[in-house]
Amino acid sequence: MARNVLRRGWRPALVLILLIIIWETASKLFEVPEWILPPPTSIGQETIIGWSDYNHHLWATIQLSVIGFVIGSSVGILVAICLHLVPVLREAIYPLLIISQNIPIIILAPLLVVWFGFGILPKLIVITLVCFFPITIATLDGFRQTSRELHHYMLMAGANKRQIFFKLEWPHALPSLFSGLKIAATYSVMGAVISEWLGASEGIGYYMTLASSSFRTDRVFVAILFIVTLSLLFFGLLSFVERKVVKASAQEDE
Amino acid sequence: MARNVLRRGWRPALVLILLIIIWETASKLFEVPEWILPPPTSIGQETIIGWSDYNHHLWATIQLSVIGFVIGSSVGILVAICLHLVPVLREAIYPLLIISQNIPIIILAPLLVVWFGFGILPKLIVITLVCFFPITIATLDGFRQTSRELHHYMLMAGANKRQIFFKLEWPHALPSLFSGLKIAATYSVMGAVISEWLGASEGIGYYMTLASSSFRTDRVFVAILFIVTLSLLFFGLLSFVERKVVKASAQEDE
Amino acid sequence: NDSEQGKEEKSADKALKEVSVVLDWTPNTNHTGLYVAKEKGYFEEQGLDVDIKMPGEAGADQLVASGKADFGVSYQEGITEARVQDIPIVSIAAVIQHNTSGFASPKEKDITEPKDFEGKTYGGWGAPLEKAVISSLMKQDDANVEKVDIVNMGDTDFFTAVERDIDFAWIFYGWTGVEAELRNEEINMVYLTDYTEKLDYYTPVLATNETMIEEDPDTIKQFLAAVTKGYELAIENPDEAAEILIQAEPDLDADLVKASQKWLADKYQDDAARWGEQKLEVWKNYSTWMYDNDLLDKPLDSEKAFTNEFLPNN
Amino acid sequence: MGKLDVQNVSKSFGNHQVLQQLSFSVQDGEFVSILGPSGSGKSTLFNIIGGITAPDTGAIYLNGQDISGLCGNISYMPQAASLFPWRTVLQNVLLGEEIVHGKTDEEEAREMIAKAGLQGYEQAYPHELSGGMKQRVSFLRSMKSPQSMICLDEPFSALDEFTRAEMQKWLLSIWEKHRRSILFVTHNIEEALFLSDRILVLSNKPARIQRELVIPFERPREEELVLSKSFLDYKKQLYYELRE
Amino acid sequence: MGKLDVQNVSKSFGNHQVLQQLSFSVQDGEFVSILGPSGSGKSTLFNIIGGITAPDTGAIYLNGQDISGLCGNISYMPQAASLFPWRTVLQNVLLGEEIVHGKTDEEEAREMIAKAGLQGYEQAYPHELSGGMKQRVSFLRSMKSPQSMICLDEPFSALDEFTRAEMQKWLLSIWEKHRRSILFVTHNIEEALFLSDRILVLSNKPARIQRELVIPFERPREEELVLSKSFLDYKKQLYYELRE
Ligand SMILES: Nc1ncnc2c1ncn2[C@@H]1O[C@H](COP(=O)(O)OP(=O)(O)OP(=O)(O)O)[C@@H](O)[C@H]1O
Ligand SMILES: Nc1ncnc2c1ncn2[C@@H]1O[C@H](COP(=O)(O)OP(=O)(O)OP(=O)(O)O)[C@@H](O)[C@H]1O
Ligand SMILES: [Mg+2]
Ligand SMILES: [Mg+2]
Repeated sequence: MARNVLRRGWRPALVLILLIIIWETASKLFEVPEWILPPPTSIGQETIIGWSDYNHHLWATIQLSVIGFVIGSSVGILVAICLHLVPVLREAIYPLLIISQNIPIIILAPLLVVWFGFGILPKLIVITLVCFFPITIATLDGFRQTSRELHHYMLMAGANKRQIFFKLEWPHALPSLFSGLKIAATYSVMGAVISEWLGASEGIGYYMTLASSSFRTDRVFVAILFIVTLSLLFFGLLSFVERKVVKASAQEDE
Repeated sequence: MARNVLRRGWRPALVLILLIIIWETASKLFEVPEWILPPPTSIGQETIIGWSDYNHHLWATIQLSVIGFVIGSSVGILVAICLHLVPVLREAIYPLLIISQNIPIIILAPLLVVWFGFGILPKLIVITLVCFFPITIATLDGFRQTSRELHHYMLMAGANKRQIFFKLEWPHALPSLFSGLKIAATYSVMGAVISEWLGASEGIGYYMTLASSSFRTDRVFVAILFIVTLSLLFFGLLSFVERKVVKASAQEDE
Repeated sequence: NDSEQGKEEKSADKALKEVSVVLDWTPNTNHTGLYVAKEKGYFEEQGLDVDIKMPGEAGADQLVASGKADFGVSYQEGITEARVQDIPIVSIAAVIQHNTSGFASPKEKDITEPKDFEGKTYGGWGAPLEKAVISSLMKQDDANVEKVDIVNMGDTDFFTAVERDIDFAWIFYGWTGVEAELRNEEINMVYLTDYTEKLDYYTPVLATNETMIEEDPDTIKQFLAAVTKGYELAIENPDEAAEILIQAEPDLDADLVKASQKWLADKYQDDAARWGEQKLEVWKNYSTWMYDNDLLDKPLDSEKAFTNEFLPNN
Repeated sequence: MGKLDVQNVSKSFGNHQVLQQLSFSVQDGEFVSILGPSGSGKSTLFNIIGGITAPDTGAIYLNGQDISGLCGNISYMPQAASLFPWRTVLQNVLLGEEIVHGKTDEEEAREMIAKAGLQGYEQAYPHELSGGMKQRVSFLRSMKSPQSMICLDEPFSALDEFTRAEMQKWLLSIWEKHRRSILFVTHNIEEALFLSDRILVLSNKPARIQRELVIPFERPREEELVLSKSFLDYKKQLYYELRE
Repeated sequence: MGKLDVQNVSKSFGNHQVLQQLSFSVQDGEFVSILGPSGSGKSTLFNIIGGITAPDTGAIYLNGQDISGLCGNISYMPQAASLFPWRTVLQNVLLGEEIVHGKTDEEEAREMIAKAGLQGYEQAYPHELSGGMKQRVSFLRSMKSPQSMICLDEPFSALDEFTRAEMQKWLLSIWEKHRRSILFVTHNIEEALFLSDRILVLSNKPARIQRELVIPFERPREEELVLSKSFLDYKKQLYYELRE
């Protein structure tokens, strides 16, 4: 496992390091003002110096995004399953899914706060809204594309809907499901940050807006650093789980 | 075609109408103040009355989101192809894709403005960033899941990379590509609206923030109405194109 | 952890009344009085347990109006527009007596009076209000607003905007202006109040909703009593006040808070008899100006928009 | 109990008629083979019996009950192996039983796998198998399914003569023990003769029953039968029948 | 020109050895069949010749050139039809030629389709075909590919005896005209005898060449050959050889 990560990880790491070096030299060379784009060294410095100030924000956001992602993906999978198993529902509700992705946070925020207060609930709703959609769409497509032959076999063998679902459609849709999960994981951290705009008193999003409003660009970038790191972590974790879970088809791939 | 739309469309239409009726009666029943959640009738009224005021905003956003979607999906497909054909690139750049989805607009906006000014370019960049990601991920997964047997045949027959790509991987990935395109189409209108926060003097996003800052909640909802309608339209259009393009596999599905 | 324990103790020893305040956006020196009152225990003395919140995208006015928050930080133009739309919020204190906002530009652009706006590019957020304000100022100088190129710069901040394309923008001197001082960037200011009385409106103000006024006037009184003490401390002792704000919100930039606090100290009360007092004339002037400039659908009933009733009499 | 009646079944795809007024029946415990040219409609017939394709006219009865359009009444081995790529050989073999009963008899499945010459491959995935091995797994799956009526669509086409002969013998021994009814599609005349009680010869485009042949050889049948005179006579007869 | 040399090829999957030191060659224009039990490694051998599986030891030469690991030198018909579901029959048939030449001869393809009994199905998609029809399309695809060496993996296993006989005759006529070299896997002893110049018998686990048999029947071969005494003798010989 560790060796594996090393073997696969060095290339992206190299690219990142290269980018950081270019960024650093560019900001030195063109004398980009720190408040527009601070050089990586300043960001690094602030990351270390400010740790004790912001680490509770970090935990808050991690918690929020993990819970949000778990709920969001459960909802996403559940919705996909329901829509798949009940075609009438699917036709009727599909447009609502799209609508749900097009309600701007600016209008949703006051409504959510007015209805649910400042607690964690409205925040979770926002993350869920962000996360569930790609999962639902991808999983639905996965369900739809099962092999015709295997489906025929299942029918002939007298499988009921539940059996067809669990023995054929679900395992077949797993790769698509993970495709959706990975997209959603990438969004979940930003979703959490956005949800913190719904009145929060801690979290990376909160930290970032404060930093931005007091013109501390370096801190804004520290915040971004963590958002990005978290997303990469989530993504990596999911890819790992994917490799474990979708073992059979992974073998088929090699 | 028209009959087809009618036949498939009545169910979602029914659900929408039902929802609107519930909304209307609820807002009458609980006396929800108009400035929190205006009833559909007020929104409808404002939609009709205000048409001459806002229709140019509508065109601006349609234009922006269509151009943005076209560019965004081209970029998305191109990136997917590059990453697929050059595995080294793929490993190295994949994390950057995720990073690109986690740079908050709040920090991107000033950078884009400093670099590109207030023209259409930074807006298109924002929409592209929003759109390309789901397309790239979905398409990549589509490329990866080609049938082992057909791939073997192509290799045996002496197909070069280009042939394998065009004759096998591309047609095979089409359904996944469309899955990504549909997700992206759903996001593109919101992407355009968000990009209008980067300084615009027309567009639905602009209209909405103005309405919101002068407490014209009904107008905010008119804006949402159009955002939603546009998204549904885009989505529908893509589903239609999908059915035409992925003809063979659609036949296999029926 | 400490503050949590503190909270528990507080609610344990006496039943404090829970009250919430939403800020207009991120915490800044406009809000110092609130933080001082909270940290110094002035609220507690009045029997209140105050929770200060950032509204984020939710927007303070709607939250106050709907009763989700008891008090909020708002602006006169916001309350004016809101009341015209029948949103029941009322201003109960002016945080700063005079309008400290104005049009700022980097020194080298050489914009020192409204006349100089001609041929320049203004970066705003796209509200019709802006054009009306600029027009009003320029009329005093016999200049023509049509010669100004007005660009919507969205969320972009002043410093970023003037790097490119934009020549001048509308800022609060107490925050952005002070930041410019700290950065040693020389800027020219054209204050609204220097050119027309009508634009000397209150910004920001504290607000509550009509239900609160009807049903719980005592709480408002208690709240304002504590807040007044808070702002008075900020007036007398800006350094200590700044320290308190920084303690409460360590993520703010300390230098900026200190400098800004110093600059604002004598602007809170200024020439008024007591902190927070509002004049009918100011409300009338501004709403009339707005109405005349087609910024309101109907005239405002100014008397109902604000009240001095709950301010402590000293 | 498994008595199948196919009555007046017709089927067209577009304006291309595949089956025309097909009627026949399989008695309880009978072994019936179908011979017919490629593309004549044998797999289509199976799909109709299995309930996943609706006939244009006619009906299917099992033990007197109309099962047209009803699935799950027959144990079925499709022409293409149709194994589940994410299931091991053992899991694939158990699938049919799993669907009908919920529970499975793993011990018996292991024995059957060994008998089919696949010992050691219980935990292998389908992509690790050769073509003939896949076909045997698919065959085992259908034998392990508990329905009393079995439809086999060219079950041994990918096997060499010896493996084929062994599977045939084994099939017969199972069938003689449990007396399930079998409907068997093959292109191999000898195979049909060796196994069946009765052979149906289908004509081409549209498929009708061109000939019905009762095979009187007594059971159990020995391998030597294949070399007997009457066997060769039947073979010739079928050969010419098919040629027409 | 197509002279194939397989030299000392071994292959294991895990610790299960499939091919052991296999060596043989196919002369230019020769027709060589491979007989062997199911799972013995015939398809694996084809994959190695085709260049998509690397042998553990040994090498493959075509006309003296080492082609181990190089693809595209042989025209290949896989054991499973492997048709492209989004291509029509005609497009599938043209695929092999398309890959090698870029341009295609549609007229000839149509003729071939008609000869294979698939007239009227040019524009059909694979899912509309029967099993045997798919196999024929796959066969046509490999015949239409221009390489001088053709590897066919059980090309007629899903066909009835008559269609099979026709395809055999047709294959021979094409082969006699163009004299491409053919390596042919089958489970049907008669088919191997009827078609081949030489037959290789593979042993099982691990596969070695157990026997090599030169078939001396003169060409062109007539159908009656099958009934001749010497044919039957050869058949018996092979039968016992395989049994071992
Ligand atoms: N889904 C379909 N759409 C159109 N035509 C079809 C479809 N399925 C089968 N056919 C046609 O029906 C005919 C019979 O097909 P079927 O698969 O039943 O043949 P078969 O007897 O099983 O042949 P084989 O021995 O080659 O497997 C063929 O001509 C085929 O083209
Ligand atoms: N990818 C693989 N992984 C592991 N084992 C494999 C793999 N491919 C083939 N095998 C094994 O190699 C052996 C030979 O397989 P192959 O497909 O070459 O047999 P074959 O001679 O073509 O048999 P058939 O006549 O049944 O098609 C089998 O035992 C099979 O299990
Ligand atoms: Mg068939
Ligand atoms: Mg094989």
